[in-house]
Amino acid sequence: MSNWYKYASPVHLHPLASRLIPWFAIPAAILLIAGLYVGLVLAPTDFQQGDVYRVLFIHVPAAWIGMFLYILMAVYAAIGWAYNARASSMMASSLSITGALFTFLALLTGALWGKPTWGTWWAWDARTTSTLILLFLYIGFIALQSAIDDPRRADRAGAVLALVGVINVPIIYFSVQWWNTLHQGATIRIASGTTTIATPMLVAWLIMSAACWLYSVAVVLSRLCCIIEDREQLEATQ
Amino acid sequence: MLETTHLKCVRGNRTIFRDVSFAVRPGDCFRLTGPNGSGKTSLLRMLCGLLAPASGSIRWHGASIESLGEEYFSAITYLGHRPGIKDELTALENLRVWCGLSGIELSHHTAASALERIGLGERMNLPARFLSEGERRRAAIARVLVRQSPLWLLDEVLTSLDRTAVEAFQSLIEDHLEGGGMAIVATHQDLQLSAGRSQRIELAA
Amino acid sequence: MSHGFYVWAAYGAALLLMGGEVLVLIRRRRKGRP
Amino acid sequence: MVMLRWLVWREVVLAWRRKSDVLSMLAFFAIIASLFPLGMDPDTRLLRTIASGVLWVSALLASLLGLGRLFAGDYADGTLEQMLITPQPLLLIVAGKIFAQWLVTGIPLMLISPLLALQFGLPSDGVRMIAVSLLVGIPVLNLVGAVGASLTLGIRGGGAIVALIVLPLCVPVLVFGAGGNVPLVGAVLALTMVFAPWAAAAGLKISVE
Repeated sequence: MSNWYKYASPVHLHPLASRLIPWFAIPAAILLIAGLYVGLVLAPTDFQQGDVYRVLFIHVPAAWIGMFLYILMAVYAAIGWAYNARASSMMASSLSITGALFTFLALLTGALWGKPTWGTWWAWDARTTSTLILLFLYIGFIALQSAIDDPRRADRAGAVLALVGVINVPIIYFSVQWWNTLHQGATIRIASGTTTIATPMLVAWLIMSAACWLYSVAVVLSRLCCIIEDREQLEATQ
Repeated sequence: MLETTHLKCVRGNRTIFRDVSFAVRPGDCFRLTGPNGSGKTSLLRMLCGLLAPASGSIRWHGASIESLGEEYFSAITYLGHRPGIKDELTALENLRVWCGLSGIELSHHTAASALERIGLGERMNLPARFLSEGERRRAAIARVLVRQSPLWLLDEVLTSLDRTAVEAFQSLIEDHLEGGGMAIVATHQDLQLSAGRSQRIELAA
Repeated sequence: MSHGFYVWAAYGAALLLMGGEVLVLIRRRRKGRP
Repeated sequence: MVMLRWLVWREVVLAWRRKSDVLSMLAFFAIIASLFPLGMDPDTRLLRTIASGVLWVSALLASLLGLGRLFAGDYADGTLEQMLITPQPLLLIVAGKIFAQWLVTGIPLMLISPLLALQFGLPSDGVRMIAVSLLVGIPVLNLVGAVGASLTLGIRGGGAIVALIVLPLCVPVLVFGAGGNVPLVGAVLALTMVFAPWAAAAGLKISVE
C-alpha cells in the first residue's frame, strides 16, 4: 500500500502516466473505429427518428463525461489543496480542459440532434441549460488558472473555485428545473425510449461510450505529463 | 522567544533563500540586511504567518506559529512595506481603526497622545492623502506604541523618515528592548542602538 | 440516410475536436522533450 | 464585537468619503435597466413580463461592478495583510466586510429598484415582489462576489475573470429571484452564508501569500 504514495509526487508519477497512456489510447482508437462502423453502418434506421438518433451515440457519452469530469476535477483539486499534493492539482488542471471539451461537444451534438428532432437548434430545457452553465463553470476555472502565474497559487485558487462550483452544481440543476416547470412554454420532453432498442444500437452506444471514456483517460494522462514537464522546466530554468 | 529552523522560501519557482535559522530572545534586535530580491520582505512575512515556508519551522515559545494562530498574532506587530494607511481616513482614524480591527478599543485620547509622541500632533486630523510619505510612515509607526506586543516585525520603516524621526524611532526601539521586547528590522540603514543586543541576519542574493 | 447532414456534422465535429486535442497534445509533448 | 463595529464603521466611512464608487454603480444599474426597453419594442405587456428578469440581471452586473472596492483597495495599500494577522478570526473579518459591502452597495441597489421597476409599467404588487426578492437575493450576490473577488486579487485582467467565475455561480439565485420565489432565494441565501465566507477567507489567504 505504502508504495502507492510515491505517485503523489509528480516526478514519480510522470513515468507511470507515460507508460499507461498507450494502454488507454490504443483501445480507444480501436473502439472508436469499431463504434463508428457499428453506429453509422450496422445499426438500422429507426422507424420513428430516422437516422438522427445516431448522434446520440456521441451526445450521451459526451454529456456524461462532461458532468463526471467536473466532479472528478473538484475531488482532485480538493485533495491537492488539502494534502499539498501537487500531482493531484495538476490532474485537476488536466481534467478541466477535457471536461470542457466534452461539455461543449455535448451541447453541439445536442443542437444537431435537436434541430431535426425538435425543430430547433436550441431549446431552453433543463438539461441543455444546466449543461451550458456547466460549460461556463469550466471556462471560469480554466480562465482563473491560466491568469495566475504562480502555479502553486493557481492550484489552490482553482481548488477553492472547483469546490464552490461542485457545491453549486446540484443547486444549479435544481434551479434550472424549477425554472423550466415555471415556464411551461419552453419545455420539450424527450420521447421516453420505450420503443424496443435494436441490439446493434445498444452495441454501438456501448462501444462509443467505452471509446469516449478510454479516450478521455488517455488524453488527460497525456496532458498531465505535459503539465509535469512544463513545471519541471520552469523550475530548472530558474 | 522566536526560533526559526532551516527556513526555505520559494516564490513562483525560484528558491529565494534556504537554511535560515536564528533565535530571537527578549532584548534582541535583529537587523535584516541583504540586496534587493534577497527575500527580506518574504522572511518577515513568513515570520508573520502570512507566507508559509517551503520547509522549516517557526516557533514562538516552543509552539509552531500555525498551531498558535490568533494567539501568535496578538504577540506581534508587523509594519509592512506598504503601510496600510487609508487615504480617506485621518491619521487618528487610521490608528483607531487599526486597533479596533485587532479587537482593542483605543480611546481618542490615547491615540492622540501616541501620534503626538511620533510627531504628528498637528496633522492628525488631516485625511492621510494630504500627508507626506514620511508622515504616513509615522502614522503607521504609531501602531507599535499603542499595542504592547512583545515582537516587532518592521519592514523598511526608516525609508523617507527625516533624521529626527529616525532618532525618535531608535529611542522607541531602545525602550522596547529594555522592557524585554524583541524586534526584527529589515533596513538598509544603520541602527545605532545603545540598549539591547544588536544582531544581524544577512541574506545573500 | 435521412437527416444525413446532422449526423455527419455531429460526428465530424466530434472527430475534429478530439483529433484536434490529440494533435495539440502530441505537439506539446514533442516540444517538451529536448 | 469591538472588531466588527470598527470594521463596519470603517467600510461605511470609506464608502461615504468616496461616494463616486457607490454612485457610479447605482448609475450603472439604472442605465442597464433602461437600455433593455430601448433595445426592443416597448410594448407594456412585453415589458411587464421581462421586468423582473431585466432588473435582476442588471442588479447582478451592477453588484459585479461594486466588487472592485471590496478587497482590491485594501490589498493594494497593505491593509489586507494587516487584517490577515489581527488576532481576530479571519472568517469573522471576511463576514464583516461582506456585510458592510451589502450595507453600502446592496441596500442602495435594492432601494432604487422600485423606481426602475416603474419604468416597466408594473403594478404595485409586482414592484413589491421585485424589491422583496432583491432584498433577500442581493446578499447572495455580495457573498458569491466576495469569493470571486478574493480569488482574483492582484491578477492581470482580474475584472473579466471575476465576471467569468461569479456569473455562473449566481444562476440559482437569479433564477429563483427573477422567478419571484422568495423562500427558495432565502434557502440559497442560507446555504451561501455557510459556504461563501469560508471560501472567501481561503481565497484571501491564497491570494495574499
